[in-house]
Amino acid sequence: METIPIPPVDWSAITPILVVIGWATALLLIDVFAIPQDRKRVTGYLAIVGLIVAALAAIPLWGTSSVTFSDMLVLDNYSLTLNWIFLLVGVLSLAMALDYLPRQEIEQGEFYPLIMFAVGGMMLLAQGTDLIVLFLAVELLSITLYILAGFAYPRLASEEAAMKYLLLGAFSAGFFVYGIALIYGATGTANLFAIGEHLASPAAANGENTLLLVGAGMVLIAFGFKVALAPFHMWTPDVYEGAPTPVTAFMSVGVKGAAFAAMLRILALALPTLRPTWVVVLGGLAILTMLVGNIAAIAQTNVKRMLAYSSIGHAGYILLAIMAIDAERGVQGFLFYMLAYALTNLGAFGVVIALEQKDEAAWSLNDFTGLWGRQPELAIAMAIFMLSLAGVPPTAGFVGKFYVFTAAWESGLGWLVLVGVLTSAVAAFFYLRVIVRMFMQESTYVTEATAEARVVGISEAKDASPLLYRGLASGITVAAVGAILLGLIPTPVVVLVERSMLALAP
Amino acid sequence: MFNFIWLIPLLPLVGFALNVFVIRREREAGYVATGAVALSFLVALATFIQFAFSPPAEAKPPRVDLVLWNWISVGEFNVPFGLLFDPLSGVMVLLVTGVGALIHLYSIGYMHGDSRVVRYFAYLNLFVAMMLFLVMSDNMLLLFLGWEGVGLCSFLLIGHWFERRTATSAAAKAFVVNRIGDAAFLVAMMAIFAHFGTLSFYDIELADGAVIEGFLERADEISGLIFSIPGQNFLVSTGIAFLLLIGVTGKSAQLPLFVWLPDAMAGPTPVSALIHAATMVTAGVYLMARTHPIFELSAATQGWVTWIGALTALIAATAAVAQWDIKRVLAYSTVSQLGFMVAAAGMGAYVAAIFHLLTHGVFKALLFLGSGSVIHGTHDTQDMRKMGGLREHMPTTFITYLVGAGALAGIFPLAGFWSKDEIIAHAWSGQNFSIFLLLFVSSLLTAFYMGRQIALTFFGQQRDHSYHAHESGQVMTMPLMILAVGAVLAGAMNLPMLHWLSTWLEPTLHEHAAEFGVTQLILAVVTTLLAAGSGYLGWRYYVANSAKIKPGAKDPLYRYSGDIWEALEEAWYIDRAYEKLTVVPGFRALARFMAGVFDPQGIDGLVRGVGYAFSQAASALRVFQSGFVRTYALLFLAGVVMVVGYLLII
Amino acid sequence: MSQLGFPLLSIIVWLPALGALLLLLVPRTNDELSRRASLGVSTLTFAISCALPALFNPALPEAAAPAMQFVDQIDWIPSWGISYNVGLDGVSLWLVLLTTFITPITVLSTWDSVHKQVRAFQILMLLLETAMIGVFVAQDLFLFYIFWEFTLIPMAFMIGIWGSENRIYAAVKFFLYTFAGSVLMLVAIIALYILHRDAIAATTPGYVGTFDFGVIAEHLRSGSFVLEAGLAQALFGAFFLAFAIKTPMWPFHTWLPDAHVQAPTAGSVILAGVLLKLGTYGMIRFNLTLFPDASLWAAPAIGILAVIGIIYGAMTAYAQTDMKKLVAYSSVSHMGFVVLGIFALNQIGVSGALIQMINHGLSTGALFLLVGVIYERRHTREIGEFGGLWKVMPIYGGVTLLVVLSSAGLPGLNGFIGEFAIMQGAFMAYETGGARILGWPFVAFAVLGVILAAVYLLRMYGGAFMGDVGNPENAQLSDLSRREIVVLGLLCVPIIAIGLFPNLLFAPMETSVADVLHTFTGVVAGR
Amino acid sequence: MEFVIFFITAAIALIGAIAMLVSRNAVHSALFLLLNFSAIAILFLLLRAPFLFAVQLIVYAGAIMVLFLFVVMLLGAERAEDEKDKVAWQRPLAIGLGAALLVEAIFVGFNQLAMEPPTTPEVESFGAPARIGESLFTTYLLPFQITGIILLVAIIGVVVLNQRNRAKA
Amino acid sequence: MVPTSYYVLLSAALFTIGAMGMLVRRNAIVLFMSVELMLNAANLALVAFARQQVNPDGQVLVFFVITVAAAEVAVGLALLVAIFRSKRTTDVDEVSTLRG
Repeated sequence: METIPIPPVDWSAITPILVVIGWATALLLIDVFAIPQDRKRVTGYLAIVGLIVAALAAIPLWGTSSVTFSDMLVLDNYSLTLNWIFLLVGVLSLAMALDYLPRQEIEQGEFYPLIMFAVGGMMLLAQGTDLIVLFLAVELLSITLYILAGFAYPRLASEEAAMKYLLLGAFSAGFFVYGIALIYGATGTANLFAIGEHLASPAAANGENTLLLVGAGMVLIAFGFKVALAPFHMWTPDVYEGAPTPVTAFMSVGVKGAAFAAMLRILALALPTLRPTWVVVLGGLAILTMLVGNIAAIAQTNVKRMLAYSSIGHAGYILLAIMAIDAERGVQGFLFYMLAYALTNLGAFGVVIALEQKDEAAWSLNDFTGLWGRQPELAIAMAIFMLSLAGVPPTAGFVGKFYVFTAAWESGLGWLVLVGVLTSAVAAFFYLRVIVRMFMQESTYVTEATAEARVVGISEAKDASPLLYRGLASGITVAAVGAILLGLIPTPVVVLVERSMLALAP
Repeated sequence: MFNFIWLIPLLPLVGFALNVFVIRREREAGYVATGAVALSFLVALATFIQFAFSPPAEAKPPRVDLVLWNWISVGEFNVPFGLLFDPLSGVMVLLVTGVGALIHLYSIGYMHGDSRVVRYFAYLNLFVAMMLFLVMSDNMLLLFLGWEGVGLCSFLLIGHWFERRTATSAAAKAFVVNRIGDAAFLVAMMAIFAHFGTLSFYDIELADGAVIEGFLERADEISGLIFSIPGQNFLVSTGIAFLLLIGVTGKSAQLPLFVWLPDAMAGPTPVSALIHAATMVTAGVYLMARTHPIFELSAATQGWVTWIGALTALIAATAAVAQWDIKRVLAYSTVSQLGFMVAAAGMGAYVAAIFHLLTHGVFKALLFLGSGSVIHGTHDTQDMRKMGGLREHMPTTFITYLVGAGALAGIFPLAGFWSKDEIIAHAWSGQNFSIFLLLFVSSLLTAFYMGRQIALTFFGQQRDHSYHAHESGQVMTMPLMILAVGAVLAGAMNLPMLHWLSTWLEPTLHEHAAEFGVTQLILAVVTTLLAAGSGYLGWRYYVANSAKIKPGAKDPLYRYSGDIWEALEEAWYIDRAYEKLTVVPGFRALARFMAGVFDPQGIDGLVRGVGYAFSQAASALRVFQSGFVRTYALLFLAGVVMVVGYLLII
Repeated sequence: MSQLGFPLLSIIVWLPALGALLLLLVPRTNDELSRRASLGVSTLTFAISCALPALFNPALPEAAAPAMQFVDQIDWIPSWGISYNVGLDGVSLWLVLLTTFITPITVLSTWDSVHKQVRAFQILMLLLETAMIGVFVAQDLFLFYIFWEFTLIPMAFMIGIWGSENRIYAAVKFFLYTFAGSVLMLVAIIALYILHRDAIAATTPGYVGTFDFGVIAEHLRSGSFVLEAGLAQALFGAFFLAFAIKTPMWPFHTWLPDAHVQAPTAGSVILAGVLLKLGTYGMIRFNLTLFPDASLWAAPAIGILAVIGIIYGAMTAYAQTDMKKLVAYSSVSHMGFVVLGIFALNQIGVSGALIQMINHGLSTGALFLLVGVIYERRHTREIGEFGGLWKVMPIYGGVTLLVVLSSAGLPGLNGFIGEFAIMQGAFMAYETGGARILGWPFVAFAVLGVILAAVYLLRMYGGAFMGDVGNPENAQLSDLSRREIVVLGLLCVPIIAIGLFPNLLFAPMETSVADVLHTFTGVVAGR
Repeated sequence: MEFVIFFITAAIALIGAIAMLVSRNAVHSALFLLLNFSAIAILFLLLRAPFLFAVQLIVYAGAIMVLFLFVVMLLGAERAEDEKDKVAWQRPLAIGLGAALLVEAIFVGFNQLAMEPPTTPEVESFGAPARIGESLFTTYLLPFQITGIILLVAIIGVVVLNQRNRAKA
Repeated sequence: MVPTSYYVLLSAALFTIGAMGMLVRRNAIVLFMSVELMLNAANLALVAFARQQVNPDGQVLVFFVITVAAAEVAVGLALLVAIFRSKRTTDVDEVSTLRG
């Protein structure tokens, strides 16, 4: 029997991924065998350490560029920056979950490694350059999230969320695979570099590309589902509401970022020659997304749902940057926006978590009423996040929008920019409403709660000011300070993203 | 002395400041205020005398110009804060400070015991200062400062007793109506600047040698210039002059803006004397005299001026006939006399206008002060039907009043005879018969209503005994006597043949003394005789009918005239028409509509409508978010079909 | 050009913000201390800012155009050409001073008008001061936009937290309306940046572009950067819309009455005193400087809106029964004058507009303070509730009268100078060739505003201050306290001083205004 | 010959699919799907993919479909769709969209038909299991590893979701 | 030899039927079956194209797809069982508390 020669592999290219996945696998075992049932928090700490180690491990790789695994994986500054963002997202989400899970009495040790697996999937999405790798990475991420979304047993909402996400996720996976099939049929490969080369060849330029176009369209739709572009966004509000809040937070920035990262790579590597075509498609989706997300959020009184719709709106803005990849600031804008958005949105969900009590959702706007009087620090942090999401200077959100809109304008997407700024003006309304509730209305919190308690027969009113745990507090603080600093002194990050070039050839 | 002309307006201003910030006691206030104006009068007199006997050599024609500081200087727009002393402003300054000082003195007695007397004197001082700025300004803008400033003081003083609603609304009305005129004045100023590049009357040499050009001496530059309102061309000079005329009608209470003056009588009587008879209301005439080169460029406007003056004279005179309120008679009389002056100015008889202005200033102040004395002596009675027979209780007042009335009626040889006769003579010699007729009839009516007033007030029996009439104190009678002497002698200023005033004003008004021939002589004799007859008739009739006059009763003449009398009493309903018919209610309704409906429902409705539309859209979107996962898949698929469809079509 | 060797202007900008940070050290409940600290900081800022006119060089050589002084420049985001760049010229000089002057006065007034969460209010006030000064001195579009938008936040909070019953609606409306207005400006800024960069990069490869609008303006003038007419008009419109809403111009004014009526006194004072000027300042600084041809193109239309605003604001003010609302609508009218002056596009008009901005800040600010005085005593602002106040509170009545007259534009007081110069400018707004930009018809209507100002202000004054003291509740009202006298007295001094010596203000701005206008050469001798 | 087999198998596959779609009973659906999968397995054979033929039968038809049937039986959920549709417009719209999608798909298919090269070389061995296996460990090493992780995660997931249920229930 | 496009047409039809199943059926298990049908249709296309290009890569892809499908189904069915325990139904329309 002949041996199969394993081709040479540049392992350094996947060092961060290896650290994350390996650490997660080991942690699974450690958790089961070494961590007692009442000390699962230790697993969480270990997971955080693992992510930080991975981030540190990535530092020496900065500036290097390599393509390996038969051109299926690439390491470039672009993916490194994204990896750091994902790792940051993971750390912050874990920090928030550390408080949340025990309080909700849903803590299980597997939660933390699962988050790490998801982060691993995200990093693979950022680095993958083959459709099949991307597909598998998406599925790794998704399956993890199906489980995480359904983690909050016995809350039915959590399971319903997982169910909806899973069904629709599988549905979109069908389109993904079919899209791959059609692309494969048209080009004979699923590798992004190869597809790009094929399209750049003169033969392809003349011939009909129907198969490829439809296939690419379906793949983009599948990613559009993951990042919640309208009309593929319908799962978002329901899933975001039902999932445990730290998972929602993680999903809202992590999945979006990773899927966009992959989408950008597909467009930049495989389909640059088809830009005139997909600009129309994605442009239409972007307009629809910005409109739907920002308008639908107006009607929400549930903060978690509102944030869900807001995340849809933001997907529209990020899409502008993605479409602007022919301009030099497109990629940069995407990266910057992702970081700004990640900090801000995680922070906002962090505040929601801080208000959430055992068995009681604190997602209604009413729960935010008079927060300024009860927990001023929390209120100020939330105000910063809301303003940043709305894109009001001097916050990270503003600089991000500025970056994205500039990039979009540079690549001739003026009309989309117009829609973008107008919808962001609309969006200001519902962000502002949270601020209004927190600062400008007197707290009727206790009385309302007692009235509720009487109705449902709970003897004691809920604690008017839940304790802020260390993990959550530090998470929110990091996010808030980051959101402000990024707005005031964006220069270091700007420099970072300017150097985060995409590797365009193997 | 010339370098001290700034003291003239400054002294009253200091008096004002002292009264506002320092003085709290009535007695001091009166003395300080009167002293300030009296001092100002002395300075003015000294300046005047020096000007008369050793006119400044450097300027030709002689004038003194003192630039205090550079007021506004933006780009080419350059207006100094400069004072001017020339023959015209000289006589005006003397009138203002002289009569002003007497009225201040009189006020000490009249206002004794009033609760806000310090404030009263402060305003009075401020008024004098503003009036002095008006007449001493060397440019339009500073003139306008005085112009509006006197309007403000008028507002403040009419509203002195603001607890009375009538006083408050009269004050506001005076200010607003004046503002209408002022607005036109403003536009006129802008037009002047736009065309001449300056607002100074005459060339001014500044300290650094630079010269600000004046516009009056090169007014000809705009002759023939045209501007157009769609469909119609106008002379620029007509535009400017007409706008100035509107300003004049506001300030000098001419048609159609005279309505504020009768109401202004709600203020204290000395105020009526100073502001609403002697000085402020004549500012319009002063303005026309000062800017006559502009008016002379526009024959059309001059026609308007003449007609407005003459018609005002007649209408106000007829209204004066039918008043019961002693002050309202004088108020309408003032309007009427101002009409004479304006008509004179319109006919180009600026000297006659100024002459009449000066004499009228004296004798009308006398009359008002006299009426104040009457009111004071009868414990705030103003209705002449409640008076009667006062000559026995108030002899000084009676005699001085008689002198004043005679002067107003134009009885030889009192001051009014000379000045009014000059105007009528002008109308006659100007071949303008209708104007002459209007003025002539007005002057007869003047004599008539003064006769009526004297009969009602001083003759017959006291008809109401709720008060005990008494003569006023010396501090009030003294000014009366001084003014009475003035009313007798003021005509000497411009006696025919001598023409002192004409000569004096010639450098400013460029008008040679009028001919005085046989025609004029005959005319003078006829006028005065008829006036005397008319006055006698009025007096005789009301003395005869004095028994029929009771408080609340109608006038004996009502029997003959019927409702026309009411029309007269209401000054031909002009004021009523503004109030009730169109202008005011229309404005109010429109404003209410805008504030109550159009703004909140219309404009803001659109704004809120945008918000509402968004919230509706949001609710609509919720419908799709049904919670059924199959629906989500449906929309997903719809998206797929559209995207793929598009990709297939291209 | 930092002729001083130390960053004077930056100190003035950031001192209040620093003070706001320091206020965090003050215990939350110690109201008195936080008020005093805030007063101290803002007064110090004012004192330092007084050095600006003293050191300001009114006549720089014409070559250095647009000539900014006290410039501090540090690279911020170099690869974008964004820098922290502040500077001052004659256009912004007095507006900065107005801001530093009004702020301590407003702080002083909070003793009487702000009773809850005092520390937070003071912090917001100081932050707002920094932002407002920042808007006036920012020389970088990006920096400008940040300051511009940031002014919204403290103000919205002030209205929303310390306002009266309907405060939330007002705060949200204020925020959203102005925010929505300025997003288009953001697009215009981006577009301008890219257009400029690409134009310059055509001759200078590798040019990263700049947000320094001084540079952009210079390139526009030198012709190395040419904007196509239609594009310039669109950009002009985007900028103008943001400024028009802030100003607010008719018909974008409806947020103003709500905001004013609901805001606490101190908020209204700042809003009317300074915040509205951001809009008109922007028109001069950006619309006129960057888009001269478009300005010329749009001037008649804008003039019509301005005149409508003048009359509309005045008439609507007339029909109000709430004094604060009346004053608010009067702002619409007054700001209409300012816009009219700006788009006269000549020296007199623009200078007049600048003066009028200062004047409106002083007199309307004072009016709001005065309304606040009576509101604190009676908790109502209905004119009908009052009468004869002048009798009960003579000093109050007197001060109010002075301010009312200033607002009505009585000559000798500040209001007149601005209004006159504006109308004179509009009257003479003709192009060199003789084509009319605005001209006398505009003035003919604008002058109605002068009349109506007297009408509505006297209606208020006559109704509330004159007449008899009908309502027994008013009989015992106490006159102004010493602090109130100081606050109002401080405002009255410039009201009179500017009326008599406006050249103190006009002189330093002359060169700068001429510089802004050097592309427009309106004629003086009219027709 | 090949054509005949193709058409028969294709017909069976279609019938199975449609029957699955319209069956009211979930067990029937599962069985029809099984039929469809088997038909596809045969088509794989026709397409020279013997390895996949086996995988299809073993994994799909064998493991997955049994799992389905097992769950259906376990939950007794074979008749879950008796009452009326809650969303009235769902079904008509779905049919409309389905038709549109079908039209588009057929369009794509015919497009492919037009583009297809006239002849394809016959190579018997390219789909041999050995070739596939070699690919998996060389070219497709990375995806292969990821697949492993996915399966690991899936296992954890199933465990987490059910272990917990047992613990709390 | 059967042209590739025949297979593509067949796979397209099967794919559509699968997608329809997702839209019209309410039994969660049947929904999963529909998804499996869609994946199978895609697999068929992949294999057909692999045949056309004489390239085994397409078949390798199918292998991965089958694996993923299995993993997904496992998790999905586990979830379904969990839901069934509390809800006693597999009708997805019954699981619609999150909405709006």
